[in-house]
Amino acid sequence: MKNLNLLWLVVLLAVFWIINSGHFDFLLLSFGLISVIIVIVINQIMTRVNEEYQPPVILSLRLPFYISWLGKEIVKSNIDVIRCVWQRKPAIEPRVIKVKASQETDLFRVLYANSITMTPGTVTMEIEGDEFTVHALTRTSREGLESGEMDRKVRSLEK
Amino acid sequence: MYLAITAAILVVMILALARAMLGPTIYDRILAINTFGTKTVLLISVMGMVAGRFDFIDIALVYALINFISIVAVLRFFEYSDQAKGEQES
Amino acid sequence: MLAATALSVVFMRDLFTIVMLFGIYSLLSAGFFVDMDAVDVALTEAAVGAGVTTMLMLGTLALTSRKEKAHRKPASMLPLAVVTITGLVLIYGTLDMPYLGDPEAPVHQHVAPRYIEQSYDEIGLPNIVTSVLASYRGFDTLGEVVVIFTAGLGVLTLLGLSGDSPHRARPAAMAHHLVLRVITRALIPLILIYALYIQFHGDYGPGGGFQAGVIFGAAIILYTLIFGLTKAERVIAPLFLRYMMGAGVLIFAGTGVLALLLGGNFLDYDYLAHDPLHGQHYGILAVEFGVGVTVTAVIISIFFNFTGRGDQPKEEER
Amino acid sequence: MAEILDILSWIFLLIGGFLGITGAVGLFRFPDFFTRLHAASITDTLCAGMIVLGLILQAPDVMMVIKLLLILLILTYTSPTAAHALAKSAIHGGLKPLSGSTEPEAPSGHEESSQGEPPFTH
Repeated sequence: MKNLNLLWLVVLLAVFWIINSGHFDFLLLSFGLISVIIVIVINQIMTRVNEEYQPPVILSLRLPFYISWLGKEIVKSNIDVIRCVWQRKPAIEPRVIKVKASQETDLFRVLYANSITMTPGTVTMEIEGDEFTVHALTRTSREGLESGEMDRKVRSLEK
Repeated sequence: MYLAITAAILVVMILALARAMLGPTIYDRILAINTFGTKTVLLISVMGMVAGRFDFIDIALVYALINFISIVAVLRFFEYSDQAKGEQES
Repeated sequence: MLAATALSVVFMRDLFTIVMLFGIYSLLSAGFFVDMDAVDVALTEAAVGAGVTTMLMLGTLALTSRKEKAHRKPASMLPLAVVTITGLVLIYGTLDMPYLGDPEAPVHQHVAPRYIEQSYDEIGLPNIVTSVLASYRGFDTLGEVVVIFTAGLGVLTLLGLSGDSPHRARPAAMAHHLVLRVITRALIPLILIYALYIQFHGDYGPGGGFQAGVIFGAAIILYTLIFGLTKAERVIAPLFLRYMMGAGVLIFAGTGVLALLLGGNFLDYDYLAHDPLHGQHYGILAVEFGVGVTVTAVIISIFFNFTGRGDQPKEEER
Repeated sequence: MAEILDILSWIFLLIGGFLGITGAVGLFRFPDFFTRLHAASITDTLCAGMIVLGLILQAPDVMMVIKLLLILLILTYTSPTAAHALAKSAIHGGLKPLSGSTEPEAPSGHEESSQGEPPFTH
């Protein structure tokens, strides 16, 4: 697992360099190699000092589905919040609620928390263990979250 | 057309700036400044498209990163200096 | 908008807000530079002005108090008068200046056309700014690097070489913050490689040593903010930083001396390779690398010292 | 074909601009910090997405598309994180969110008065 993460990082860095650089002559590619090595070295030191590097890109066949679903949710909740902004009397109903997160690893909990924050209308305020404290703006956003659909989707990504 | 978009982003930036100056709590100000930073990234990208130059996108990218780092820095120092002295903003 | 921001900076009492408004001011002026097509300047302003300056000021604020002391003594008219007169003189001065973009302007008559027309032939780099900075004006840039080096040295002497004193265990600043921890841990390698990309592509796009150094430094600062100073110092030892500071200047000067040894003048890159164009290219890359190393080291060590200072009273309270 | 892309990109850009303004207006209309956070998250997510998407459709070559996508990626990583960090530190700083009322005016007045900058003592 450890080596796999490292390999991921190398690939990621190399891709990042190439798409940024766009030059393919020998000099710049060798600079790219040097840069990747420098970053890997620093990253290894960081790993030793505190914690494992976790690649921000998750390989899962379900990921594209999740992204498109999330995009749809974002659009839906955006429309909801926009209606609130332009209404003469905003129908807002701010509440603080607690939801359970069923994910096992930190990475997926963070993914879940950030997905909640990204959909307008809900913001994760606090994470304590597997309990998220969420601030919800409207009733629809609150109910959408309490149905636990997003939680299940992120959970299914984890497997 | 690009002009319209630029104008829209500028309006957003001015509103955010006003919020940053009015903002009753320090968090409102930080929030407004975060919004402002995001809009600057977009503005620079749009301007890069108008000028048709790559380099602008690089700047926008640097901005996005720097903006994030500054927000984290502001929060960290704010939280620290606040809690250490036991005083509360709101 | 620039003016509005500047005015509100003057009238604000809360120093935190002022610092943040300074950040906005830098962002705005960077936007202005982008508008003027000065991409390199804009990049520097974005990285230095908006990012690092803000962080350093915040570090200072953590040392001192948050509010400006309200000294409400009757403001004397003298400063105002002096400022007004200076302003008027400056405005009078600009009357003589050619209009913006006027081809007859002396700036465009003197060395600029030579730089613009011949730099590609003489140096072979698409980005003129880099050619000018690192090659034609090599001496100036060397001077700037030395200034930065001296500044770093000055701060180190003033704040004490805290790296030598044994640290007590300091609480990691935001390590309890799960989201921030995971996200920054994932982002930092990307920021680092991006900084290196800026470093090595200074000859093609905007960028180069200064900007790259700042971004690299910012990544490490982010790490320090999240995981605490103690851990950051285990990643990059302060002693190593001090070596880096010196090494950067040495690389820059060494490139110059190398050119001298190979039969040219000081910082005359033509002699570094058989082909003058290649010589220029290698010379600039080496020099930029030196700049980057020094800037990174100076920024990180200044920041380490500031936070080191800021964290100590906290421990005593606990 | 090119024209369709063009029109599509303009639609995206215009929606983006509109969303941005909506978010900014929301910054002013919503009663307290936490509700404003939601307004800001409109501008951060969909508005940025729309504008970048619109720009991508206009982009002259692949490099530009990739870099714009990179910006979008970085923004989607950082902006929720920043929003979350803000909310968290606001809670820790002792800011109480409004809750339970559909009438924003009444609690807003009371809440704002207590949120005003207090006289500072050191």
